[in-house]
Amino acid sequence: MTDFLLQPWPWWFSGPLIGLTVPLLYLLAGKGFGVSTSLQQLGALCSPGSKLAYLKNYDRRQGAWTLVLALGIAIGGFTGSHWLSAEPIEFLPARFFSVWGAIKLFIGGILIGFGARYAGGCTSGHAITGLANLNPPSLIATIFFFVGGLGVTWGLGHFLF
Amino acid sequence: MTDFLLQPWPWWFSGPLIGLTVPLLYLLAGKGFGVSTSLQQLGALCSPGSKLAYLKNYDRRQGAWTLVLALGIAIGGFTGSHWLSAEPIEFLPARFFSVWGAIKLFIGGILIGFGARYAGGCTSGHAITGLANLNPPSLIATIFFFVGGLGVTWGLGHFLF
Amino acid sequence: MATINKKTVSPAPTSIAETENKTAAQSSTSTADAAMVYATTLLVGTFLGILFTKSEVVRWQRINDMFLFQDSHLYLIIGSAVTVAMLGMFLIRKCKASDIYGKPIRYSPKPFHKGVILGGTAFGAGWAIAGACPGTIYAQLGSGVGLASFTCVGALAGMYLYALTKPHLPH
Amino acid sequence: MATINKKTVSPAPTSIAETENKTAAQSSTSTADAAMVYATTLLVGTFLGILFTKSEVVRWQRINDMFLFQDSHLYLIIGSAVTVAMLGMFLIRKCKASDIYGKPIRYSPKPFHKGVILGGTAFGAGWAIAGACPGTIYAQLGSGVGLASFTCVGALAGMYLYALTKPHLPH
Repeated sequence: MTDFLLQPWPWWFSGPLIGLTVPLLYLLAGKGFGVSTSLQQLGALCSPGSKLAYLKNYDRRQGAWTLVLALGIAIGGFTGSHWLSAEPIEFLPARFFSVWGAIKLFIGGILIGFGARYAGGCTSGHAITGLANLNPPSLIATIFFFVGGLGVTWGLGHFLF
Repeated sequence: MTDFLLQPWPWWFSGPLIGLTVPLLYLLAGKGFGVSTSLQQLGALCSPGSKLAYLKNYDRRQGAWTLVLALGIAIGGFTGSHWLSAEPIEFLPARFFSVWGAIKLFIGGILIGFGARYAGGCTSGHAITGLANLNPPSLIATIFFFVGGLGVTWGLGHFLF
Repeated sequence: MATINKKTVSPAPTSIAETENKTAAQSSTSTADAAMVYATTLLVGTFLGILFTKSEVVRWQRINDMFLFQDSHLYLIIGSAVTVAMLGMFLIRKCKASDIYGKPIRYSPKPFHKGVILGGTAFGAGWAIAGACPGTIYAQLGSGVGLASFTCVGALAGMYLYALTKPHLPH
Repeated sequence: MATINKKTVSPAPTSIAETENKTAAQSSTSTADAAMVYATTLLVGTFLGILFTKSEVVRWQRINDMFLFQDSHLYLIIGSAVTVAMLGMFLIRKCKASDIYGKPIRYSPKPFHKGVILGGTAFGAGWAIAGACPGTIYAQLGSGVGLASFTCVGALAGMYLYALTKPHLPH
């Protein structure tokens, strides 16, 4: 048991379980699975006097659960990497531990935050929950996630990575 | 993937999936999981003119699904042993391939069929479905399954096995 | 004439005709539903048969090792299966889920009587001797284990024995 | 179920008092329910965080390998996750399951607008550059990856950028 669990988990084990979170979150908490709303929640929480409609009109109480979900994911990350892994996980390649690496992560982060909120969801809200509910805009979003990712990787990959 | 799947499956993988059949059979077919009723179904089907109340009063149409479940288990058995196993499974120890072995299996079978119907269920109906539904008689049944099994194994084991 | 009659009768607002129409419609759906029930039951059965075989609960030796306390495998399988089944039933109850045909899901509790103790003990003895329970007998037969037919015929004989003796047994 | 409840309640004579009672009971339950929602959300989040980490979708290299078509791992994970989620949602819909508080489960479809294309492409670019999506950023932070704070602060900056530019962006 531990031999298997302490190694990286294969797709056919972790994939279905990741998918299970969508119905589980609906059944146990009545919430639709999606992570990027937590960014808006954080923004609205950290700038209570903001005049920007996007943050001012956001219902902080209603969205509080998104931060609880994010906290849970962080706890799960700690559990998975510290207690359930035989060897340390290489989250980021060594070359990212540099000023240029940090800048790349920051720029990538900006695109993630801006893009996810502009598109109305990220990989969890669009690619998993949206596709699972056969929502056509989510299919379009997922396609363009890959358009952007493949474009950068194949177009700028030699420069960036 | 195939390395793992072609070996015997560990308990933490197969146990939860076996448990999942209980809600799945309810959700997908509206049926309570239990296998030993199929014996009564077979009896009622094979002796249509029987005067025994146990077989005469049995509703063959209502119970037909139990044979479909049994057929499915047989198909699954074939699939699991022929297509999903790297090495042949030793279902019965070599010493059972003898007259005395066959007699033991027959006697064991009688006790299984008689006991399961007398108790109103077997490991699936009582020990899994019954316990999962917190049915007290099923807990008693499960305890006495083990009373019988442990009694025979430790009391007659040297003689029988 | 009959068809004309039916046509003129069916749109009539008389409650009897409407009830008849409804019953007819219901029975036609339930025929399709019945086929669907068999299809999904077969699927769940196949899923279960694979699990019985691959988890090795179909092996005589595994049952014997369990009763000899030499192997926790089967205890862990039964324990985790019951836990997951319990969680599933909890969700079905709490979330008021019906089955996919819209019919309410209701567990019919198995009653207590003396047979639960006496029959249960007999079943346990058979489980230990033949190393099989009804479910795994079918899996063994499907796997082509010829000897399992002795267990199967025995189980049917046991069922007939119960049918025969039921009126005289304590319940 | 809710409608049935209402129907059985409504014929009662003192409708006002009953409604008041009901509202009071509801609001007191919903406080306890809210705590329960946070508890189960935390649990599901932890479950997911473990899966993100152990499935290695938190690793930059895995994302890069996916976009380079050198590794089917992530495609298979997303594919199987969507399949299982779809089956789960199918059962919830078909079986008319509510959540455990008795409230109906309803997916609110995300609408289409130009941002789905433009924002989606930007998000994909960020996914490839930082090798993370919002979910895995939190998992990286929880795992103690200090560098992930740059991705996280970036994501917040990106969110503010959207909040700022939203009125001027095509939708």
